[in-house]
Amino acid sequence: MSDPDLGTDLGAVFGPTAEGAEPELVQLLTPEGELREHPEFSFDGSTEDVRGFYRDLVLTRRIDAEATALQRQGELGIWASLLGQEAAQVGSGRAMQPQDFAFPTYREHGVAWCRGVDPLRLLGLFRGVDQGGWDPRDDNFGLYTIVIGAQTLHAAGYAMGMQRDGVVGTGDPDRDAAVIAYFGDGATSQGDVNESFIFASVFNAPVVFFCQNNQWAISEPIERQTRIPLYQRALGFGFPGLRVDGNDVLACHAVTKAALQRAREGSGPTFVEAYTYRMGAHTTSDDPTRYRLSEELEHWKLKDPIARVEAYLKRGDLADGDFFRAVASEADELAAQLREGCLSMPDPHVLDIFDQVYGEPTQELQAQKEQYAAYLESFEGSHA
Amino acid sequence: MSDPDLGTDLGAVFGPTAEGAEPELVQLLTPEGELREHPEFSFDGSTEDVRGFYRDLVLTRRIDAEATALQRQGELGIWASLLGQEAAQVGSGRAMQPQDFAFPTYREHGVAWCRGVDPLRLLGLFRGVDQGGWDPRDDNFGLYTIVIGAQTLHAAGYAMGMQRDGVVGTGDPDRDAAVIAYFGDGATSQGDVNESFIFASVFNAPVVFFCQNNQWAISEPIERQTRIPLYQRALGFGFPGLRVDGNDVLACHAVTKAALQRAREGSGPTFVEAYTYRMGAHTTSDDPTRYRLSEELEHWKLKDPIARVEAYLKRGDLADGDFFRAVASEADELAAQLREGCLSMPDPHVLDIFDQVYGEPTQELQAQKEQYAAYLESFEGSHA
Amino acid sequence: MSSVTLAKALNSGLRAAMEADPKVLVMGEDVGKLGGVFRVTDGLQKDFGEDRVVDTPLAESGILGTAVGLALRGYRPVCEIQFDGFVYPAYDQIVSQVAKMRFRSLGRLPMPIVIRIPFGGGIGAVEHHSESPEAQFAHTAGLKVVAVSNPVDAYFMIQQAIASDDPVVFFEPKRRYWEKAELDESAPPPPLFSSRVVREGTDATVLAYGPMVKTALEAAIAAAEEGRSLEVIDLRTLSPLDMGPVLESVRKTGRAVVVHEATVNLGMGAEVAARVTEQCFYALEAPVLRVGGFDTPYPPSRIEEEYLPDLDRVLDAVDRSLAY
Amino acid sequence: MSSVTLAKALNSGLRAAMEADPKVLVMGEDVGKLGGVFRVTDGLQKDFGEDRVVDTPLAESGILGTAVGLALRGYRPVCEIQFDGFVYPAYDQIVSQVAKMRFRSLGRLPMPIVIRIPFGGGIGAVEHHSESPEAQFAHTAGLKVVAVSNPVDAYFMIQQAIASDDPVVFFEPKRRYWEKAELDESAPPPPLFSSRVVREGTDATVLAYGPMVKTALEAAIAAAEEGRSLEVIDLRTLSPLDMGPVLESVRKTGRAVVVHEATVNLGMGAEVAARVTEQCFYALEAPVLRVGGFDTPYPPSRIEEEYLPDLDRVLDAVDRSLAY
Ligand SMILES: Cc1ncc(C[n+]2csc(CCOP(=O)(O)OP(=O)(O)O)c2C)c(N)n1
Ligand SMILES: Cc1ncc(C[n+]2csc(CCOP(=O)(O)OP(=O)(O)O)c2C)c(N)n1
Ligand SMILES: [Mg+2]
Ligand SMILES: [Mg+2]
Repeated sequence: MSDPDLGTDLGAVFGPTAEGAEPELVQLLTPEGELREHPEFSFDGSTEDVRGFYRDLVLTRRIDAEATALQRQGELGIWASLLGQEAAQVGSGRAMQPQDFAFPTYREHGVAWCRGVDPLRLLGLFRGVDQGGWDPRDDNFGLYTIVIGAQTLHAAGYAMGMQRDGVVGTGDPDRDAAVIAYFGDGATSQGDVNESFIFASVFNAPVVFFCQNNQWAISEPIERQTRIPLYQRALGFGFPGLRVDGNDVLACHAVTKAALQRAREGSGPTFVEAYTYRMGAHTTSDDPTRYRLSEELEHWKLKDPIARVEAYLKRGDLADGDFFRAVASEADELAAQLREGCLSMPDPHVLDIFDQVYGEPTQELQAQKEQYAAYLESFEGSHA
Repeated sequence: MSDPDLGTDLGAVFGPTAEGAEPELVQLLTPEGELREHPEFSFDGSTEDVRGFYRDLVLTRRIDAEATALQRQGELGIWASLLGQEAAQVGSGRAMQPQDFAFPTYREHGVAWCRGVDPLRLLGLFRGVDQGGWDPRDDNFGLYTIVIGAQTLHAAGYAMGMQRDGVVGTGDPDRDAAVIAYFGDGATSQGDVNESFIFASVFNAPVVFFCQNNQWAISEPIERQTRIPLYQRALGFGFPGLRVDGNDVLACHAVTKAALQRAREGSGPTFVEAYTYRMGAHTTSDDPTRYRLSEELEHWKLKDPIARVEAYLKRGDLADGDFFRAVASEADELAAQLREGCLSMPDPHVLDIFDQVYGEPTQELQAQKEQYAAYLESFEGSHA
Repeated sequence: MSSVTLAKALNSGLRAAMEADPKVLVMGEDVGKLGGVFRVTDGLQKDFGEDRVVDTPLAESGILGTAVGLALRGYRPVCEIQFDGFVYPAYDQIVSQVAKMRFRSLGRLPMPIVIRIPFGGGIGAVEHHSESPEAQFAHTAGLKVVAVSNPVDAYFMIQQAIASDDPVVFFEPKRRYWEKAELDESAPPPPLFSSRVVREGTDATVLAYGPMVKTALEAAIAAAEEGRSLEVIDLRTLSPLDMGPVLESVRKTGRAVVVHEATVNLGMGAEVAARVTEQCFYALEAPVLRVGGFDTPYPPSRIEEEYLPDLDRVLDAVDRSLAY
Repeated sequence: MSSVTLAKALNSGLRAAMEADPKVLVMGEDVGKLGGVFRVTDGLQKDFGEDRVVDTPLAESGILGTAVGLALRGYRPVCEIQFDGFVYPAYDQIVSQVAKMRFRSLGRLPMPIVIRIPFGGGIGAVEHHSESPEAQFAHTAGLKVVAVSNPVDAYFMIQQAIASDDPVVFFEPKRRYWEKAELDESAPPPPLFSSRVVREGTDATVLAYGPMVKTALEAAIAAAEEGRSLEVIDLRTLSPLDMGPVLESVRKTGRAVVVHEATVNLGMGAEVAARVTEQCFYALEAPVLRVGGFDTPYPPSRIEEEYLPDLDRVLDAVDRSLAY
C-alpha cells in the first residue's frame, strides 16, 4: 500500500524484495528430457550415474505402488505415498556420503532406498507390527517421525554432535559429515522447525534443511503456510535458501550435493526447497477429491520425474531397451519380494513391549508383565 | 566459503543479502539532540508533542527508579527495569490510537504509562499481591506476560478478531484498529513468536511486531539468538522488517505510527526492531557484572534517550527552565504517590483465589474453600 | 428422532452452536473443505464461510495461542486438535495461558475456548494417533475436562461446552465416531459437568468414560449372564469430577473398578480411587481396582487389542474385587 | 566431609559427572557465564568450555529437541529448564520424543538425557516460577522421574541420573537450594530409584518428596512433642515409585498422609493413595489422606505460605487420619 501522508511505503522499501516476483528455480533437466544450463549448478555425474538414478526412481516408485496395493488389500493399515516426489528424494539421497545422517518424515521411502534400508523394514510401521523396524545406526537413516517437524531439531542437535566430534570442516572428504533434515511445506509452520533454523544458524551446524514442497499439507494448500516462496524463509534466519525443481533428479542432486558439501566444510546450514507435487492422496486414508481439482494433477503429470530421465536417456541413446527391460523386471522382482516379505512379517508379541520401554527395567513394569502373562495363560492360549 | 569444484558459493549467491553489511538504522534525532533527515520517515508532530514525549520519558524513568528502590527496600519481590528503553516504549506507545491494543511482556512500563494504566497497578505483580491488577479492556493494554513469546500469538489472534469485527481497512481512521505485540530479542527464538509471524502473515492480520532488542536475554548476548540483524527475520515470513534507533523517541514514534497505519489499512504485519540497550540488570535479582563489561554500558550511556530530547529542546529554546522544573517536580510527586500507594496496597485474601479460577464455580472448589475457611478459623484468626 | 453417528452428532451440535452465536468459530488443521479427517466439521466452512471455519497453518501452539487472542476479543473458538498425540505442541498455551488467564486477571477475563481432541486407540493407527492424555489436563487447575461416550451426549455436550465461559477440553472417542444412536434434539440434556448411571446393578460399580463406557456395558451384560449384577457409571466429566453418583453407587455395591485406556499410573483411575476411598472408606468391601493401559507407550496397532482394556480384563478386575 | 548447600552439591555432582565422562554436556538458558539463575552450573563453562556447557537460544523445545539429536549422536545432555513453569514449551519433545524414542526403536536407541527442573514455590516469585508439574511426567511412560530433598542426595542423585541410559526428569526443590548439610563424597549412595525412611515412627506414615520432606520432618518433630510418633518417608523417586518401604511402613502404622505442593487433584498423592490402598487394604485404619495445593493455579506470592502445605496442615491431616 502507498501511504502519502507518511511519505513511505513500508512494504516496498522494507518488504521482502522477491515478494510477488516469480522465484527462480534451479532446473538442469527439462520435463522434455533436455539438459539445461544453470549459472551456478551443473550435474557432475556420469551417464552411468544417470542410469543409476533412473533405476532408483523406478524401483522407488514400484516399492511405493506395491505398498499402496498392500494397503488396499488390508495388509497395511495405512500408507503415505511418495508418488511424484521420487526425484527430490533420490536426487538428495544420492548426494549423501555414508557418514552423513538423514532425519526423515514418514514419506521418505526414496531416501531410505538410497541409504540402503531394506524396503520391507519400512512397512512395519504402516502394517502396525512396529514403530520403526530398522536401526538408524546401520545406514545413518533415522526413524520415521510422525509428529510434524520434531525431527528437524533432532537433526540440528545431531549436527551439533558432529561438530563436537570434530568431523566438520577438517578438509578430509571421507571424514567431514553433515546432516540432512527432511520435512514438508506444512511443517514449516511448526515452532520446532523454526527453532531448528535458529539453533542451526546460531551454532553454524552442518545441516541441510530439505523441504519437499509438494503444494499440500493434507487438504491445506501452500497458501495456508506462507505468502512468499518457502525457500525465502531461510533469509530470515541468516543462511542461504534456494528453490530447486523437485521433479528434476539432476538438479536435486547437484543442489543437495553443494549444500551438503557446504555444511561439511563448516559453512553452516542451507535451506533447499524442492518444488514438487503430491500426485497421490495424503495417505491411503485421504480423499483429495474433496479439496483439490484434477486440473492441477494433469498439469503436474507433464512434469513427471521419471519420464524426463527416460526421455533423456533414450534421446541420447544412453540406454537401450535391455536396460529399461532389466530395470522393469528388477522392479517387479523387488515388488514381489516386498509383498512376500510383508505377508510373512511376524506380529509382535505383546509381552515384549514391557522390555522395550527402559534400558534399566523397572520392578513395576516387570510385575505388570508377569501378571499379564499369567492372565493371558488363564485363557489357555486363546489370547497369547 | 567458495567451492570451486562445485562452481558456486551458495552463501554469496543464495544467502541473506545484508549478511555482514551494517544495517541501516532509522534515526531522526541524534544522541546530540540534532534532527536528522531520513528518506522514508519524518516526525510529523509538534514541539508540544516533543515536550510531551520528554515528560513521558522522564516520568517513566522515575516510575521505574522508584519501583527499583521499593524492591531494594523489600516492598517488591522483584522488578524488571526498563532503564534505557524509555524511548522505544514511549515512542511506540504514543503512536497508538485508543482503539489499538497492546500485548506487553513484563517490562513495558513505559507503554503502560502511555496507555493510561495507573503505574501503581503495575506493581501488584512484582509485589506479589496479584498477577495482573488492571483490566486490559479499560485501556487496551494486555496483562504482563511472563512466558516468553506467548503474547505474540495472542496478539495475532486478537488482530484476527479485529479483522472479523470489520475494523480493518475501512478507511475510517477512528474505526480502523491494529495490535502491537511487544517482545525482546531473546523471545525471537521461541517457536511461538515464529508461529505468530506465520499466522499474522498468512492471514494478513493487523499486527505490529515491536521487538526491543536490548542486546541481552538475561546473560545471553544477541549472538545466541541470531547471526543476522533481527529485523531481517521478517523477510523470511513475507512482511517488512526494519531497524529503528530504539533510543530515539522521534524515530520510534514515526516508524511505529507508519507500521500501525499500515496494519490498520489492511496491509498486514510489520516487524520493528528497536535497537536499544538494557542499561540495568535483567531484573533486581540479576547480577550483570557476571557476564558483561562495563565498557558496553559506558558506550550506551552516550546514547541516552532522554538526554538527546533535552538537548534538542534546550538548543532550540523549545522549553524553558520552568518546563524542566515542572516535569522534575511532577516526577517526584508521581514517585511519592507510587511509593505511598505501594505501601498501602492491601494483601490479597487467600480465600478469594477459589472464586477466580472459573466463571462457573465447581462444587469441588467451593468445598475446598469452605473446608479451608473452617480450618483457618480453627486457629482463632491467627492465620486468616 | 433420527439415528446418527457420534461424528455426525458432533457435526450437528457444532452447526447448532454456530447458528446460535455468531461469535463461535471453528479452527484447526483441515477443518475447512476437508471437514476434518473425521468429517466432524463437514460442510461447516461451506455454510459459515472461511472467517468462521478457519483452516490454520500447521501449528498447534499457534492455533491455541491465536484462540486466546480471539477469546480476548470476544470470540468463542472451538479448536480441533487433529489427533490426541498432537496436542502437546500446544501444551504450554493450554496450561499456562488458556487455563490461567481468568485467574491471572482476578477473574476478569473469561476464556470460552473449547479444545476438541479425538482420543484413544483401537482404530489400527500409527504412533501418536491413539493417545489418552486426559489426566494431564484434568490435573491442570483452570481447565474443565469432559469425555463423550455416545452420539446423544456428543450432540448436547459440545453445545454446552461451547456455551461455557470456562475453557473445556473436549475428548471424543475416535473409535466410537461411527457408532449410531437415536437422537432426539428436543430432549433436555443433563448438565455438562455431571456423571450418570448408565446401567443399574448391585454387586459392583464399574466407572468408565469415553470409549470405555461401551466396553464397561458389554462387560456388565456378560457378567449378568454369569449372575453378577454390575452398575455402570459414565463419568462424562473428568474435571470437575461429579462424585455424587459415584459415591452413592459405591456405598450401595461396596466395590468399584475404574476403567480407562490411559496408562494406569497417575491416570484418572488414581484420582477416582483416592476419592472414593477417602469418601466412603467404611463402605468399601475391596480396594478400588483400576483397569487401564500398561506403563508403556501405546504399542503398534497389531497388538493394541491386547493392550487395551477389554471386556475380559474388566471382568477379571471385577472378579478380583469380588474375591475380597 | 564438608558442609554444602543443595545448589552447591548439585554443582559438584555435575562437575564430577563431566569429569568422569566427556560425553556429558550441560545445556540451557544462562547456564554458561552466569552459571544459571541459581548458580547450579557455576564455573562449569569456564572449566569445560562452551562446547560442553552450552548457552542455548531461548527456546525450550529447541533445547530438548537438540538434546535428542545429541543423544542419538552418543552424547549425554543435561538440560536445565530455568524454572518449572517454562518446561511446557518442551513438553512435546519430552513426551513424544525423549520418552518414546527407545520404545519406538524396539529398545535400540537409548535417551540418556537428564532434564533438570527447579520446582515448587515458597521463594516469593512471580507467576510460572513456583509450579509443580511432576505428576504429568510421572504419568508419561518412558520417562523416569526423581525429586531431590537434601544436599547429600543432590550430589549423588544427579550423578546417578546422568549415568542412567534412560531419560530422567530431575526435580530440584528451589526453595531448599540454600539449605546446608554435611556431605561425605565417599559414602556409597543408595540406588537412584529408591525411597527411604528418613524418620522412624509408629502412629502414622507421612510420605513426601522434594521440598516437602523438610516440612514433613518438622511436622513429625512437632507431633512428637504432642506424643504422636510419625514415620516420614522421602519418596525420592516418583516414577518408578518404590513402594516397598512405603507398604512396609503403612502395614506398621495403618495410616498414611501424602504431602506435596502440587494440586491434589491427580497429583502424586492420588497414585500413592491408590496403590497403598490396593496393596495393603486390610492394614489401613484410615483412608490415605492427601495434603497439597488446592485446585487453583499457584497464587500471588503474598499468600503462597497460606496456599502451600505447612506443618499445621500436615498435622491436621494426621489428626484426621488418627480420628478414624
Ligand atoms: C504436530 C502434528 N500435527 C498434526 C499432524 C497431522 N498431520 C500428519 S501429516 C500432516 C500434513 C503434513 O504436511 P507437510 O508438512 O506438507 O508434509 P506432507 O504430508 O505433504 O509430505 C498433518 C497435519 C501431525 N502428524 N503432527
Ligand atoms: C518460556 C520461558 N523460558 C524462560 C523464561 C525465563 N526468562 C525470563 S526473561 C528471559 C530473557 C528474555 O530476554 P528478552 O526476550 O531479550 O527480553 P528482555 O528480558 O531482554 O526484555 C528468560 C530466559 C521465561 N520467562 N519463559
Ligand atoms: Mg506437503
Ligand atoms: Mg533482551
